[in-house]
Amino acid sequence: MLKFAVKRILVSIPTLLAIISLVFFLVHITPGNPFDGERALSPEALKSLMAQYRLDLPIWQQYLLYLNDLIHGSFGISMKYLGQPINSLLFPDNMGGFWVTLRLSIYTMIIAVPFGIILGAYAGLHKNSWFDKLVVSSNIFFTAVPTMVTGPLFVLILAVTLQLFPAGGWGDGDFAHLFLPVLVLVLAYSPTIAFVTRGSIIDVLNSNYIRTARAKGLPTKKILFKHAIKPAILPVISLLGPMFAGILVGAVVTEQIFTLPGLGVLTTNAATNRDYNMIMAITILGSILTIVFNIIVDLLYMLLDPKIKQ
Amino acid sequence: MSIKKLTGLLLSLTSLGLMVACSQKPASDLSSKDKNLITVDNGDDAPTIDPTISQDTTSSRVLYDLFEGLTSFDQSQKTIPGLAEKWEVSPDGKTYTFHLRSGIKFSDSSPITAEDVVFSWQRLVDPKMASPYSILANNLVNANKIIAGKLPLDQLGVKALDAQTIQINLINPDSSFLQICAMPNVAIMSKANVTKFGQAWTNPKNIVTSGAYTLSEWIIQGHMLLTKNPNYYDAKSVAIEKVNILPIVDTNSSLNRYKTGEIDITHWSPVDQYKQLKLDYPTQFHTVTQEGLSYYDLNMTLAKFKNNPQLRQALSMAVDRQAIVKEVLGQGQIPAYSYATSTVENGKFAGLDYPWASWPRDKQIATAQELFKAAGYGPNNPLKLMINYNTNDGNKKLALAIGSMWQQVFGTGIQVTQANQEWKTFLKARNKADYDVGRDAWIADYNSVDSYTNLYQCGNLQNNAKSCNPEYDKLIAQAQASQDPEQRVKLIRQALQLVQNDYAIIPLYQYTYTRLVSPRVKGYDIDANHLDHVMSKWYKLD
Amino acid sequence: MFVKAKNLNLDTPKTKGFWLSVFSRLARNKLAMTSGCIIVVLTLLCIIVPMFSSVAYDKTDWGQIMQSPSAAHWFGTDSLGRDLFVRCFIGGRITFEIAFAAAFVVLLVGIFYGAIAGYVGGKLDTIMMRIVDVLYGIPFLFFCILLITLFGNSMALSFVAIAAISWLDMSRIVRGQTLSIKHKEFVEAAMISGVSNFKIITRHVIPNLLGIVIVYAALTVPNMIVMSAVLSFFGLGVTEPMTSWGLLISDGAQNMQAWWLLLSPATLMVITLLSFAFLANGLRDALDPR
Amino acid sequence: MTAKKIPLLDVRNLTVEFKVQDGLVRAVNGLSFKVYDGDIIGIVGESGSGKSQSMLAIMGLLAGNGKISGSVKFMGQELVGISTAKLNKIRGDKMAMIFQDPMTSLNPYLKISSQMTEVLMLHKNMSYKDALAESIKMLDRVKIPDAKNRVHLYPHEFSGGMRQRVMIAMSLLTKPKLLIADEPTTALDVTVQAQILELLRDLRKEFGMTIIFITHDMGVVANLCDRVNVMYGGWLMETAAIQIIFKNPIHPYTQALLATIPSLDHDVDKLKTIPGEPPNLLQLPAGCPFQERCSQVSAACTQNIPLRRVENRHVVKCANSNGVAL
Repeated sequence: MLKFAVKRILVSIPTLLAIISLVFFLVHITPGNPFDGERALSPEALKSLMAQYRLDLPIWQQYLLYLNDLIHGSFGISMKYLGQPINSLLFPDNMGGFWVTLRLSIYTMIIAVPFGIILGAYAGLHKNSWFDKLVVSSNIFFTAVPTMVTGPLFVLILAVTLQLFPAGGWGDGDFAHLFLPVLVLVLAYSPTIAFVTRGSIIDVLNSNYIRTARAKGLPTKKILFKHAIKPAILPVISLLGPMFAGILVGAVVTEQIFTLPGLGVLTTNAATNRDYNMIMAITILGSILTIVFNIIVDLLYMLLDPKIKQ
Repeated sequence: MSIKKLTGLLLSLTSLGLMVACSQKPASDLSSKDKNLITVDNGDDAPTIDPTISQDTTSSRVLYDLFEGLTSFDQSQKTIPGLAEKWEVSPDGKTYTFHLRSGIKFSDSSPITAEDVVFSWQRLVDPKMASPYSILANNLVNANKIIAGKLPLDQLGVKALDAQTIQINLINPDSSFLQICAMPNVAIMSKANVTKFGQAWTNPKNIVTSGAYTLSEWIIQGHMLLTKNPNYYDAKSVAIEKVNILPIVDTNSSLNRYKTGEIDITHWSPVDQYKQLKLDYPTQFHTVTQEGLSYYDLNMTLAKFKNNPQLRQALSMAVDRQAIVKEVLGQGQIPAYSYATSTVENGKFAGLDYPWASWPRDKQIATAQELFKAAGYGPNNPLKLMINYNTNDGNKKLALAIGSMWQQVFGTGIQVTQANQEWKTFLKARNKADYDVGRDAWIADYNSVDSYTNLYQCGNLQNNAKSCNPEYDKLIAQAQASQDPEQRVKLIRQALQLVQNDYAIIPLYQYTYTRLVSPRVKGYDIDANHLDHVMSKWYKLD
Repeated sequence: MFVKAKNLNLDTPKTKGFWLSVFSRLARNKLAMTSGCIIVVLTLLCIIVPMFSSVAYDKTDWGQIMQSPSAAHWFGTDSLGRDLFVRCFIGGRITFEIAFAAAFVVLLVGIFYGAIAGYVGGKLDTIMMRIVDVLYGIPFLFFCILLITLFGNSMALSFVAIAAISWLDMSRIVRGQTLSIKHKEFVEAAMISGVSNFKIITRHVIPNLLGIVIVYAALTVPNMIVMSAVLSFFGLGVTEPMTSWGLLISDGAQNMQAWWLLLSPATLMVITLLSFAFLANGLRDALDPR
Repeated sequence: MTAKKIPLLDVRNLTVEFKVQDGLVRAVNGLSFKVYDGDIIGIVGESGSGKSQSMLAIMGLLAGNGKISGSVKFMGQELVGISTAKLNKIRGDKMAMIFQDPMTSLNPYLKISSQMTEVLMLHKNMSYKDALAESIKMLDRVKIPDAKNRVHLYPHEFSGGMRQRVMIAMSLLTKPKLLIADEPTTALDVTVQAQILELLRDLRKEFGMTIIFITHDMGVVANLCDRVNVMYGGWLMETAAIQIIFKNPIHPYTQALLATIPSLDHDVDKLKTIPGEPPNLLQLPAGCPFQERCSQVSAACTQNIPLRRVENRHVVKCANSNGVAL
């Protein structure tokens, strides 16, 4: 098992390097430099700023210097938040940046996953009942109506009109401030989990080995939790891996609606302000997370599915 | 995994999630009910709080609270003593001698001395700092040579005569120099503190401030918590202990959080909800005229504009500024018919409007159509124009409105399209003169007409239309050199009259900013604040 | 986000008669048929309404800003006084164009890329999959800004950007399916009888993927529409005064007080997506008679 | 023939219907037959004759949309309509079933040991240790080599034939009274098929359980069974001892079925087939379902046809046959 994980990590290093190089050159050939502002800079000021960020060097030299910094674990200095090292922006010692997005994603998954699985299993067991139709159509509804709409809607109803919750902000990560963003994210993700669980439960229950189990006179609970759980959970796991990585990088809209100090706003600002170092840092972070989660999914697959033992 | 363990795991996970979320006791309630805390929305995050290199209004709002310059200003924008108690100006208006208040201290109780003042000014022109606002000091002796790296820092015309007195020598007399001394970029920093921590000196753990507040917490895109600076010379008049500044980019989120009472003062409000807000919050919703001009640049490097003044005038006249101000934007803006606002320097430059400004609308259209035909364009030779604007709801409405106005006035003789460009792409296109018609605007830094007159000088970095009128430059140079204030005003009015007739830019309207102020906030005379320079020390909470 | 559906054992090889039986089964599925009709009706409306309506979609009317639905403007007007009824359907036209064009590119590239990687396997498969991983790494928003600045802004470009990101998921799903189908008897039979690899892929492997592909396509269409809205927000792709459902919805969400701004485009979009989903389910059940 | 006593399994007028999109499918139509302890009954019929559905109905394993009516008594206890909990006391313990496709009948994610021991631990509440020992003994009995180690492997590590042996071993762990085998050898190649039949015959001698063997292969029936039920279109056409069926079949369908078997002693250039198509269960004709393909069809065939006993334990359902109506 460990051998497999190590092998996968080694394989993913060249991929990561390829991503870094590709994005690095993409970023640097994009027109528009980080220091253009409302107030145009004098040529001397621009020249010395470029020198400060090594942008006056030939591009391949910048690339090597960047890699050198990366190996020493530094993402360089931000070009929007002048002089601030990106490491402290992304991973501040107080509650902000990556920690906010991480915490938001963990809370969302802790609630969305069991919620989705239990609903999906129940719908799967009671195929074509009203509950089953509810789960199916709610999945379609919530994929159709993006968080861009559900967010403001909940704020309007629960925060502004009913004054039950604050309309935004992070506070100290307390329940009041967290409730609405997590609710929006759970509603965006749990229907899909439920839909996939439902599909896989139905497939599994129609299979021959479950019929054998019933022929052996096993009680329903034992059939469900001993025989059906492993095959049913596999497709869900392969969905959860990329989904969790997706939330970490993708909660941009939710973070903007609720003005949360997470990665979301940093990402959009980085792109619009051509903050090269920030774009590189977030891309690398995103890629590492995706690779890690894909490895976790494959490990779980190996753990559960004997056929795939390497 | 046995069955019991699995179900147990699933259930415990859900309860864990809920329990963890609920167990967080609601933190010190940051909401606005606390007497000693005011929460203000600042519209975005300050890119930096280092006075020397800050260049945008977001940073200056914070810097006005953290630092103070030799002079300061009151709510009616009048210059008042800052860290300097009093000052004398030499007869030729070129030498200023400032006397620091006695016994003033930084937030870490270290004394504020003349040496810190000299350090702060020198840092502004230090080529290594590359401050975009170094132009504030270009009237100081040797400043430009130091910026270009030809002279060492200590040659700057700022000398410490003794621990309490500073002398500043100017190249030309400048009536607004005292206002410049109140700008955040020349606020006084602690030399010891800055040199000790280098780039990390603005970190809340290290920072030492000279203003009414000091920085205790800063979470990027989260919030900035300022606490009262006990060593501030005027500490007793600072009413509120803590100021919580929020960087809310989304105007709807800001409005919602105002409605739930989380924010006391918003920054700006959603464009489409102006009428509704005026109805819902008649006393709390303020519309304030701002010292700033919105205008369109005509790219003077293009042949179709460069040698065709009639076309430029026709385009300017065809714009119905009344409709823009009343229906399109409808936020109390004032139509602009001249190259400077009528309110700057308390109205000294009013009354310079174009003669056709007061004509009835159809006469304006008729003349515009004649000029357009005389310029050689018509249905058989249509003029193609592209309006570039950066992504923003207000800009979109304006570009579409003006586009449809030109279409209606010149009919098939003109084909107008709009290009919604992402911010940096837009700036690059404008700086490189790679556009036909470009959206533009300028907010004055201080209450002086120089903010506007600089825009039209040949080769000025902000002259995006790339227009040049040597005659105009000569008149402006004379005005700056003259000692006599009336003479200066007469010369500048003559210069503006001249350059306006070039029609290189199309002035549209004078800005307003709209803001919601909670009834519990007292002492903030927002309606007189045309420059929108705000200090938290003015606020009082009842 | 992609859905890894369980593999469907579609053993029967595809013959001409097969499609007839598929259609007859589909025809009997009332829900799928009604959804099909709704989509056809909506598409027709999107084509006809903007043509024959009295008001042009971009006619600004300063006197009529932010009017709630009335006799003159059935869906009300927006912040520039433009008629929302016309804009909803011209927006629908654009949204369908983007959805179909992007979906077509995604299906075409994704299926072939995935099928080849899955079928050939071995070294080529790992290389192709590593390329997919690398492309996953590129930050989507930044990629679009780059495209726009390099090639200028056009509607076609926005769906290239969307398609360029969406086909990655599709190729990964198709590869997974091809791996499992590759071992099925009828594919091995074709191999033995010397059928060329390309023919095997096109005639045996791909038809068997249709069930999953259709279900997945139905799930990505909404994402694509939302993505095009996010792009327009940053001034890429659909630009003013043209509009799309995504844009109308994001404008509506900005200003909840004016409920009509959000109501009509959101309902239209939800109806369309529900019909797509039920049609896709119907198609999938018709394709997999089990 | 064994003496007459209460039948192990007494099926009376069993009907199984499925609600489908296009109407009601009647897979089993008024099936009645008795099974006595020690019998090996072969149930024969073309696909769609209801042979599998009837047995699944008895075991309570019908698909969700299936509806059962009539009566099924197992050792005197009525099975139709009893609660799943009560049914679970019987199936897997006194009554067991093995299925056609060994490749998918075992749970691929659980070890063989866990799938076998759970039956004994549930029905005979043995400890895991004893249950494992018993399972290994049974695996040896069904000739699985090196059973002691292989018991801890996963299904995908066994061949098709091996897996069917494991299924048989698993079903016999609790020494069931009745074993229902739903075409267990169809999916296997001929040599393995013979071994499995041989194994079943030996096990029956050793454990004396009754077997119901479902197949469409008359050769297998001749080889293993001592009685035969012939089914067609959901009806029981004829039931009799094996000798009578092969020597003196009365029902035209049974005769046609036997004619299709190629005999060894004289070669035939063309195999005989039964003309026509199996009936569409959605539109069954009134009366006998075989009437369209029957060579001796008459007007009476469209009426309601009673079961007639021609001799002791030889019953026929055909309008033209003589015998005492039941």
